[in-house]
Amino acid sequence: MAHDSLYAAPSSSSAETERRTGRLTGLRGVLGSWDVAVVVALVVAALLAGVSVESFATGRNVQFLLLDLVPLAMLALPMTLIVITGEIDLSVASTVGLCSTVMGQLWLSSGLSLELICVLVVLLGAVLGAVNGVFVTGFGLPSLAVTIGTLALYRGLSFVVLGDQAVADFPASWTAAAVRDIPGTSIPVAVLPVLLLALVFGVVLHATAAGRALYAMGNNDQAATFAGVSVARTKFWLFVASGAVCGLVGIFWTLRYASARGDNATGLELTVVTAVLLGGVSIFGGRGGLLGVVAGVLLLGVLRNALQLADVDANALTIVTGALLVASVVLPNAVADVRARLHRRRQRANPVAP
Amino acid sequence: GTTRENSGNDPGAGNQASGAANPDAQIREGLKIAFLPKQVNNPYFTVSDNGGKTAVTEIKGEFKEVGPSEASASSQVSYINTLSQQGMDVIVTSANDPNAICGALNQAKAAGAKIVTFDSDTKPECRQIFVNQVTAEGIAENQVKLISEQIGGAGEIAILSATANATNQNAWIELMKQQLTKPEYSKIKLVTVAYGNDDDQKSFQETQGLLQSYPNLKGIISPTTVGVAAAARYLSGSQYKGKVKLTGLGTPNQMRQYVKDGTVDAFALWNPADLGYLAAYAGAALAAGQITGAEGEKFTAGKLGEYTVGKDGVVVLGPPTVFDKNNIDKFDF
Amino acid sequence: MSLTDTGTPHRRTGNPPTGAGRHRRGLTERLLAVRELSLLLALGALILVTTLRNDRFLSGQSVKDLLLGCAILVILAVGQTLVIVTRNVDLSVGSILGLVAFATGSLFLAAPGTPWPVAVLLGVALGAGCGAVNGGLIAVAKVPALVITLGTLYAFRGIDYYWASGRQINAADMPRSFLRLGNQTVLGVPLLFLAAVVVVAVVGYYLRSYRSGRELYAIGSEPAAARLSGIPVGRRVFAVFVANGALAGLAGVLYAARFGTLDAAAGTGLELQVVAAAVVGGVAIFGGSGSAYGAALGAVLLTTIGSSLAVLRIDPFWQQAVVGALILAAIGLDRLLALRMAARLRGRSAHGA
Amino acid sequence: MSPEAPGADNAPLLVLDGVTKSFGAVAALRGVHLALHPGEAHALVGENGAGKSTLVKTLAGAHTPDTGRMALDGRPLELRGPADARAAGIAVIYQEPTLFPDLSVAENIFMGRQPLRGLRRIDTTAMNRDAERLFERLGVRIDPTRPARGLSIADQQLVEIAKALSFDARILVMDEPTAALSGVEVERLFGVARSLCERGAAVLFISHRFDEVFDLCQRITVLRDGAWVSTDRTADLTVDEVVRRMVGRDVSSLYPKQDAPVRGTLLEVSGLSRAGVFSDVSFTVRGGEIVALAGLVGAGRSEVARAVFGVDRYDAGEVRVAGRPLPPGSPRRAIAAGLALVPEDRRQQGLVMELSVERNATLARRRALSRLGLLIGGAERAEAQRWTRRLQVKASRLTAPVGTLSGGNQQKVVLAKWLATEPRILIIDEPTRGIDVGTKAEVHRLLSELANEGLAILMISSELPEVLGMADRVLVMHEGRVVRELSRAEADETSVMLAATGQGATA
Ligand SMILES: Nc1ncnc2c1ncn2[C@@H]1O[C@H](COP(=O)(O)OP(=O)(O)OP(=O)(O)O)[C@@H](O)[C@H]1O
Ligand SMILES: Nc1ncnc2c1ncn2[C@@H]1O[C@H](COP(=O)(O)OP(=O)(O)OP(=O)(O)O)[C@@H](O)[C@H]1O
Ligand SMILES: [Mg+2]
Ligand SMILES: [Mg+2]
Repeated sequence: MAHDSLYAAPSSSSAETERRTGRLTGLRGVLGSWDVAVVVALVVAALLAGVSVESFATGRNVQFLLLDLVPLAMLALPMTLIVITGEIDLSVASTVGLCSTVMGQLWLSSGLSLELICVLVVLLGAVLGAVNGVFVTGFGLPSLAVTIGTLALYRGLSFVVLGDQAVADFPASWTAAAVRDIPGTSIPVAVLPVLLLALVFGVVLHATAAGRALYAMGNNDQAATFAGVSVARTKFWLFVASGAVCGLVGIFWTLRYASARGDNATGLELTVVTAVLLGGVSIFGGRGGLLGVVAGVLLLGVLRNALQLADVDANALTIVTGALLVASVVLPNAVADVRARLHRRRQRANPVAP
Repeated sequence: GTTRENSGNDPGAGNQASGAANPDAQIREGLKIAFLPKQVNNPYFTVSDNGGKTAVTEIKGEFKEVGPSEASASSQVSYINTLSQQGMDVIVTSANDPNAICGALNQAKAAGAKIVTFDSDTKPECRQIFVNQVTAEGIAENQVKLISEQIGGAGEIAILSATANATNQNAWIELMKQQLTKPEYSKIKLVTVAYGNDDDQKSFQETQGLLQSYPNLKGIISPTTVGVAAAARYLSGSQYKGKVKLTGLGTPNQMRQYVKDGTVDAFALWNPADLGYLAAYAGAALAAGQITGAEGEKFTAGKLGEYTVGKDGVVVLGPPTVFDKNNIDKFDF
Repeated sequence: MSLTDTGTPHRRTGNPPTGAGRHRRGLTERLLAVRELSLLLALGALILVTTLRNDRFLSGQSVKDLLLGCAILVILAVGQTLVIVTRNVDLSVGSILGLVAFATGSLFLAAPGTPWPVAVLLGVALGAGCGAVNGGLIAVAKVPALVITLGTLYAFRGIDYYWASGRQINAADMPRSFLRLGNQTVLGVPLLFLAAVVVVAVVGYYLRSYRSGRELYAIGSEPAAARLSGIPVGRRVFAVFVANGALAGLAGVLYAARFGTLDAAAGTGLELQVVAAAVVGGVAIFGGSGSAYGAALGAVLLTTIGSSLAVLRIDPFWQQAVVGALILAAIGLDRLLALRMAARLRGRSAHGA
Repeated sequence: MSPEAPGADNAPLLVLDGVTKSFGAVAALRGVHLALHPGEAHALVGENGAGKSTLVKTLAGAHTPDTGRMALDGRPLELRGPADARAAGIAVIYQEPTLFPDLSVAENIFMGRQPLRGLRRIDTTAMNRDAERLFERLGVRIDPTRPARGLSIADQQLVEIAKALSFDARILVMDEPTAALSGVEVERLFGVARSLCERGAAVLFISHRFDEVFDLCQRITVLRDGAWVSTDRTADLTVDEVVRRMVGRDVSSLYPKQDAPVRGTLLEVSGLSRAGVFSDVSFTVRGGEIVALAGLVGAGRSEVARAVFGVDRYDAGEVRVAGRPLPPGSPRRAIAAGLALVPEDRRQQGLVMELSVERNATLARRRALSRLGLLIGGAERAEAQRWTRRLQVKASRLTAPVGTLSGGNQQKVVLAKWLATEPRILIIDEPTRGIDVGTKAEVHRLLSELANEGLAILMISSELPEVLGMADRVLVMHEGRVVRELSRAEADETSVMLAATGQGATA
């Protein structure tokens, strides 16, 4: 997604700028910022669920909830950065699938040690990400189209790798480790690497020169180039990072479910994108933050878990996810619009003397 | 490092039934029995879960059906966790993956739930009872027999399966191949197995591909409800109608039209409602302590009568029903 | 004061204009034609290779199957083209199709005597209604289409699931006259395919030859400029989503007629295929260029690949991978063409042309 | 003074009365009056950010005024959108070109008004023919069937002009249409505008070039800080008077460069070529020196600058900075080596419109501002403040998106961004395009100061007075080659002009 936004080019129309700034200031006035709004929504949802849904606020449930969220959270981190630069990676779930089946195939037939296999799988993920990166930055193709292509390609390859088999005989010590808790708590160990990654991505995005460059290129990659940002190189490495994280998720997925198969993580890409957008990242790039995304991931998890516990139909869950996503983009704009209209009316009522 | 050789895995550590069974134990009222199909929204499971509901109502228990809207193992895991969190007495499930949901099932078992699988099994050690709709041998025998009768005992046939890694289908296909080695089928040649991914359009296309690739094809076996319906639809609208025979596993409602218009002579299926019904009873029997899942134990499943637990905790519903022009109108599912 | 270059010949930025009145195809159009031609060639090559391996691939039955198989995707891809050209995207088409298909089935269950044209109209109307929800949210609340339609992808599907609640509607529940729509042929050509051809022709011609059609390209090419030149952007985008919804609705009804067996999962995952067809057909994902003809050819190509892989008995596991590779190849080709055109434009405007 | 004064000889065509428009806290227009008379060209002048473009957009229906009335032919006029303005016969050329890159030039011109044939279908042949006729009237040759993508800024501006002309509008509004044009095109444009006036249309013309204003217009309205200051007949005004009203004080419109000691060679370009764009370009720039790159629009000056800076690749040649070769194709290395490039197109190349003034000002310096890889917020702000203050950027806050600033103020932010990198070599492309007189002098003073501090400055400019006033040496380019080098003493209007048009060139 290039700097020229899909819906309306920034800056070129001042009406548009007016609306956007209106939205920003409006939000800042009402809620502080979108990040804060998502965090508040998360806290409210968790409190409500804790009070009204039986057995929500138990250690075991927290463990289940967090374990379910690990892949989503991991994938959302690099996705946030990619979307901020104005690109998108729809191939993440397929990359996870391919990494998982390759891990299974290697374990099944290569005789290599599992430690080595894990390293190889992360490398494989990075390579798959690099393929996306080459197509997007090297050949200058739109990432949406490229990753729809690799979405199909990688998923297809993952069926080619393992065919109709499922590899399931991973050592029990490893599969157990994937779901183990931090001693003395009901928080899964797997949360730690997620936190670490979140910290790394957060610092890079918000507190480094590279992070600034990401926002700049998300808004206007030409201006970023003129300011000495290596746009292509940065995006390339982001795709590589995304791929490597997919490799990690592939390993986690395989071990957690003790099963490597071609259809692992099918359809996860849409959930990841949902979480990122819910977290306040603009699909056109240039806007959003990591805190919001992490809160968005948790919000999604809490809602799903609570609704499941409350025996809400899976179908209703589908509707809720969709509605949440729509609301997350419509509401802020609606609020800003109403305020702008009120403002104008006030202005009309008492005009400035010439 | 950890390699496959030294990892010390012991696949197929049989089902260890704990404690002793008490055949005379009473099923208490208010048992919480949950059905977790591969996917809600799948008509087949709607029917079987309703069978389960009938049974649960008979024993005055609490019935509940939950499940993911897409057939994936990972979302099943999260539902199993929720169910064990809710303190279910019995979880009756059909596994999307024999291994992936094992961990969650074991956790649920540890939390006190009894686990029954139906339709699609997990590894035996992850559940107490598997209610099998029919033995794999039974299916294979039945399907091969049906097609052989229809094509006159000679000619090329093909199989149109579901997804390439569907456990059931693969087991059946293996056994069908064994059946075909029997002398009475020596003139029948299985040319290929195609996969329709349990997707209507894909199955349709695959059927089309089969007929073009194998001009001498005489018959198709499609042991999956989606596949057989799609194949029937293709055949009924093509020049091959009635010439290329089709059989498989399908529901009477889906296939009625094609049986009547002569596309299909006969096909088979068990009664999915009975399957759910039996699974619910098996779960209740487990919860009551009438059985533990050990071989040879007996329990009564309401209107279906008495069943015996077989090897590895498997209970078999019975032989499949064959549907044809004469009897199809008696069924509605 | 600025530099004055009195006395120099006019700066040239293009070819000297040829005589007025002579019909010329613009550069812009010629590029599109090249794109469509390359698709046709690819399609031809594919059919040729498959036929060489298996001559039944071109038998009457098989061609009929091919045409039947691609009709629905073609209709959806054409609708999607309308949307993508305006720099939007509609990911909810699969869900709309599913919803409408199930609704059509339910209609026949509730009122078995309904004549089929009524069913078609109602289906199209329901689809248009769904499209209006999308378009309304996007145009009124001014939010990106990708996000909104990702949301309604879930929401419409959820409603569909909820409604169906695991039920299935079978061919036997629908009148024969309706089901025949899905299979009937006119002079050997399936009715369904004819419907698709009509849709392609109408939309394709509209996009090329009508002011409002051209305005869609303008909107996609530079939305802010479109607004400043007085194009009613909001209204056009809304209309485009309604039209796409209506086409998805039509596709849903045809789906019901063709497949006969309906549950709530009809059309799941179709959205990516549809977008892929449009992209393969040369519709630029960022709007402003592409044609309905190209998108239709893209859809035909994708379906043909599906069939020919099945016919060639290529390991089914490879199929998805091939489709993915094809998408990459197609957008790569587009890029190549664009680069060559850019180079040509530079050559033209170079000095002393 | 009433808006119709002085001496309205005919009834005004269009009247704006008490128009107010604010963006949040910024009052862009405060009770502005304007009356456009048929057959007259009317100039609107004012400093950057005075509200000229806002007024234009209000006239165009793109902005709804907060208060105030508009009247056309004495009847109240309410514009709900650009379409209404068109319907009312108002044609607008915006300050920034608004073309559709994917569509053909002809379609760009006639969008929404394409000639039709039967069944309301578009008549492409007629459309292309009409476009050709328009270009003939303007005396330029642009292929109407080519896509608008890839047109140079000047050509884009010409297409915009053709578009506005095609309306046969009663009111033609032009917001700095000449900023990117050279003499011929400006003359042609004026010719067309005059003939429109003769046919009874009214023209509203905005420019920062007073020679043009005085050449074309019969009346001049001055805006200051969004408020109406005066409307007078051109004949009653002098340039100095107009400037005083605009700025509120006296300014010298030019600030000649002070002589600075010339130091060692900092930038050395030899044999630089890029196929089809420029060839065999060689020159040097020394510290303390301002070298101007002059030439007609399209001569390839910007391309050379971009190639030197590493944004574009080149096919042959070498760039040396202080004796060391600069690797091609990497703006990052160029910045590290001490180069800065103020690009010609601030909207596309200079600024990230959605980011704040502060972020933009420090964007090119973000690495230098971080410690151990982490950015320090305070240092960023201080740096931004320092430069925006020095350049007198008018912005409500430093955290406001830079897109909300007026054109000239945006240009200052671009300057701030590059000066903040403390370069040794400053390449500056059209430094004062769209900048008002007061600031222009300020920019010139600044450039002179920087040269004094030892910077090597390569300045590209299409404004001859600027070139003659500022440059120590003038390099003249013609069709991609440097055809002439003139010392300060040799350079005058004639010599530069002759070389630029390729006559009497002795390279
Ligand atoms: N969309 C907007 N949002 C907020 N402020 C704006 C917007 N557009 C213009 N402004 C502000 O309104 C004022 C007038 O701007 P305008 O663009 O009309 O100036 P101008 O006279 O055209 O200047 P220039 O000569 O530099 O083009 C400026 O202070 C500018 O920052
Ligand atoms: N985007 C582009 N695509 C193709 N050709 C271009 C493009 N931009 C410029 N050119 C061509 O490159 C040559 C020089 O370009 P340009 O007009 O920028 O020169 P310049 O001397 O810098 O003029 P300016 O006064 O506009 O800065 C011209 O022949 C022009 O037509
Ligand atoms: Mg302006
Ligand atoms: Mg230039």
